[in-house]
Amino acid sequence: MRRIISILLLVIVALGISLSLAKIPFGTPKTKVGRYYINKGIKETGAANIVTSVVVNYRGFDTLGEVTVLFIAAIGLGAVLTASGREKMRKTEPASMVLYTGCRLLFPLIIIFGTYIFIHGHLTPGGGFQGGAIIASGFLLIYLGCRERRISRLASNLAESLGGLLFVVIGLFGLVSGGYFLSNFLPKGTANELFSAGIIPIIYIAIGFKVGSELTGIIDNLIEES
Amino acid sequence: MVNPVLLIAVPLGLAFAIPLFALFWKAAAKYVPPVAFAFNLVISLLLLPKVLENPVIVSIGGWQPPFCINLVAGPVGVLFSIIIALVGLLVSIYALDYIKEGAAEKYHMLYLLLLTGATGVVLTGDIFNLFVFFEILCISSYALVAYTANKAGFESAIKYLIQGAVGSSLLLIGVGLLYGLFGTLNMADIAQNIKSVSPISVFVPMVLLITGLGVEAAIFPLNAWLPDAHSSAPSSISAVLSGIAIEVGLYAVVRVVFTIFGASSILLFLALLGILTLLVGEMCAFSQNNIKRMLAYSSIGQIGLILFALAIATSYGVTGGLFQLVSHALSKALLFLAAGYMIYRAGSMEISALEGMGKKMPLTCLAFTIGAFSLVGLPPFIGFPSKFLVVRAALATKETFLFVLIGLALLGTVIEAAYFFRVVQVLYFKGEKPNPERKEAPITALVPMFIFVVLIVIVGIYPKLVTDVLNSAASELLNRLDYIRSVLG
Amino acid sequence: MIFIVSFLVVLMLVGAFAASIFKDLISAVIAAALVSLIASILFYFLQAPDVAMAEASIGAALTAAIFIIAITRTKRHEE
Amino acid sequence: MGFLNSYIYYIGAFGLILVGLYIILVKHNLIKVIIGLGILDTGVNLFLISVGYITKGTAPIFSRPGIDSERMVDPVPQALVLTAIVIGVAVLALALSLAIRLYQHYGTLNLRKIREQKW
Repeated sequence: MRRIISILLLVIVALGISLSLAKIPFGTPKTKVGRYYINKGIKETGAANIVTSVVVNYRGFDTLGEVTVLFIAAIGLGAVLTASGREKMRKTEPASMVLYTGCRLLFPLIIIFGTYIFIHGHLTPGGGFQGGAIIASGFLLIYLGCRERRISRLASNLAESLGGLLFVVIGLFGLVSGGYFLSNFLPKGTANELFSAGIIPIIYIAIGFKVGSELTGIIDNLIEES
Repeated sequence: MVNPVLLIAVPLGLAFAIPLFALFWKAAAKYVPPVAFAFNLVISLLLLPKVLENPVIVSIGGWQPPFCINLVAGPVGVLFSIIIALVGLLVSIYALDYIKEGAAEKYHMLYLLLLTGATGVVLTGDIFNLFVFFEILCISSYALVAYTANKAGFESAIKYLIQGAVGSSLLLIGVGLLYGLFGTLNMADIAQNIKSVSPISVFVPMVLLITGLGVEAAIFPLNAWLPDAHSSAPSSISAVLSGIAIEVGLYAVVRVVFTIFGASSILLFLALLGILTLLVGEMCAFSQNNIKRMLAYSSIGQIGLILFALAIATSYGVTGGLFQLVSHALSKALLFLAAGYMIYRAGSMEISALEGMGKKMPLTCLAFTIGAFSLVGLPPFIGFPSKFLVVRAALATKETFLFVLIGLALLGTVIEAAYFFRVVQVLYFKGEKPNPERKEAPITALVPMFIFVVLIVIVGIYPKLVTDVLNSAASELLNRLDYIRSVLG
Repeated sequence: MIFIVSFLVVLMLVGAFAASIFKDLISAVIAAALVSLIASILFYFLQAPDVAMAEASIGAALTAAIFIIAITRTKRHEE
Repeated sequence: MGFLNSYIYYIGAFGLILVGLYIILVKHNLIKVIIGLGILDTGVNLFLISVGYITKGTAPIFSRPGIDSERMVDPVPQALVLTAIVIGVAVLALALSLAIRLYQHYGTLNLRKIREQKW
């Protein structure tokens, strides 16, 4: 019964959406905002990667909100999972030698790769979110391979806070110096160089640290036995 | 120069900084939200005289709309941000002593972020940004509902989360369709071009947006989560969820319907939905034995009434709806705060367990009674002028359909009066012990309740204090052309 | 090109169905990760390399990891 | 063929959305429902990206001088999807933590059996 009703509901949803989709043909240019960003973006922000300039600068406020969402999830997860107040324990069966050594070797490489990704966010595909996720996966490897190691909760909390604060403070600094929140007050430089695009790389580095530590915190909270 | 972006940026920065403060002083976390909301209250009040003349439009990053995200601090936005800051401030003072167990630092961070998200929703002028702030609001409330860490809390939180997540996915599909149709995300820009495509293809995104936002606004078929969530959360959180979160959801629905789509065709349907919501809420509230569930269902009923009033879409109607919204925010927050300590002392949420509370905690019970009377609509409390305005607005339309609906709404009010009087009767006129020991709520709870009572009585006697703001807010919602012109210049 | 894309889309939908049918939750998670992975390839075809990277690292890898952690702490089989 | 060319991505996206909704509506196992939420998210993201695509377009990155900016695909949906992916994983993580706690309290993940609260 429930199944039939659900399927009927789905059919209605599908019909409705396909009705509206008829007016949005695939593959044709249909935007005016996007065109503006492509034409003016490199001049106005100095970032070669237009997606980055949209994410960090034109729609930077969304990104601030998004970082906040992840922050909320990390805190909320901590609140939900640690509310019992019991002492934490973790199974510490040692991993095999090969796994252990492999993880120790790979970990720094993964961290360097993640850092590279978010530092070059304004030049190549990638950025703070992707780099942060890669760093978090490095820590996941440590959790799986070297089980007796623990990540300092304090350090990860600090990275989280400082990353978020840096973002807001840069925004407020833009408000003071440029009259607009998050305005790009640093020199733009020449596109396609590492030191270009004003505040974009700085914000992406802050995001990278923040996202990395938040995702690590999420994994850490989930993996601990409580 | 007072910039509306401070209303969002400063609380966010403070929330991020709480772990840093906690390094130096463990108890700092609980003093941050009152400071942040006091700041917000001052800033919003400073903005108010300016926006009554002209809406303040600020763009983020320094480009012209629609090429950037912009904040629109019109009368509506500032009215809401004042309510949010006021209720947030008072409830955070209440929480200083109320929240003792669990991870208190996390509670205060989530609480601050929840209301910051609400402020963002009411101020933003960009549909995707609205989605993002909506997610901030929703996700922090999922986590806070589970804060009590008992069976009921986790169960309600997961139900709320699943329904909310489906709602936001639908919302995002709607945003995607709108972007495909108009190539822009700015609400004013979409509103300007809305007539350029056929009504059928606009109808689908509208339905998706209303459904997605309606989950948070607890409109009738989408509100199964609300009674569970509002009754299992800590009482201070129930107060902001009932007093602010659903109102903000309703604001988003109204903003989408009035400003973006300018849709007059579905208003009657929304009015009908509102009355259905009201009747369902009040009837379920009538049959409850659990006081917090009763209050939660009563919120559903009130939301229905507000939706009905807004859907009348005349100047009177929208003013009345907004007035009712203000009165519900104040009264319901007061009711939950008072109920919080009554439940704490009684050790049970059953209404029958509250017998004789009127003698044990006279001040708290008096506050509860005033809140209840105000919600029912008795003079001289704030609920009376607001309900009166709604009824007058419905009668002024001279439409038979609306007459029938307002008759049903009055029936709902009668039911509401019946169950609230039942509780008041239990509080004062039942209970065997002649002289129980008195144990009042602590001073940090009494002061916010007292301020709520004062506001409720003063505005109830002099409704003129707020009607100017409400009138210009109503005209902002109704005149979408002015909105478009002020944003796009 | 269109054949590759069609094949991938069909595979992706099959993966989604498999995620709904499998009684073993770990298998269902793997199927869901496959969906994310194919979606990330499709993002790449749609000229969105940033999104493809994000989907592959966050959507496929990390999400699958936290799902598996959660399943090991609860129950593996759907009843 | 023309049909496939113009609709295959939409079919994929809405296929995922419908399957995700189906899982959420029909399944009783909580982890399954959360998997459904993930699939729904992926579908929505794929739809948003396909809205911004231009036939024979290039990625919106000026990686070397002299790239034709006329055929660049729309960067805005890509920015939106980056946001949506992160929001999605945040919701999933929170949901899974709630599922773990529910399992500790009830010993089951069957939503039909987790029914303390009633109307």
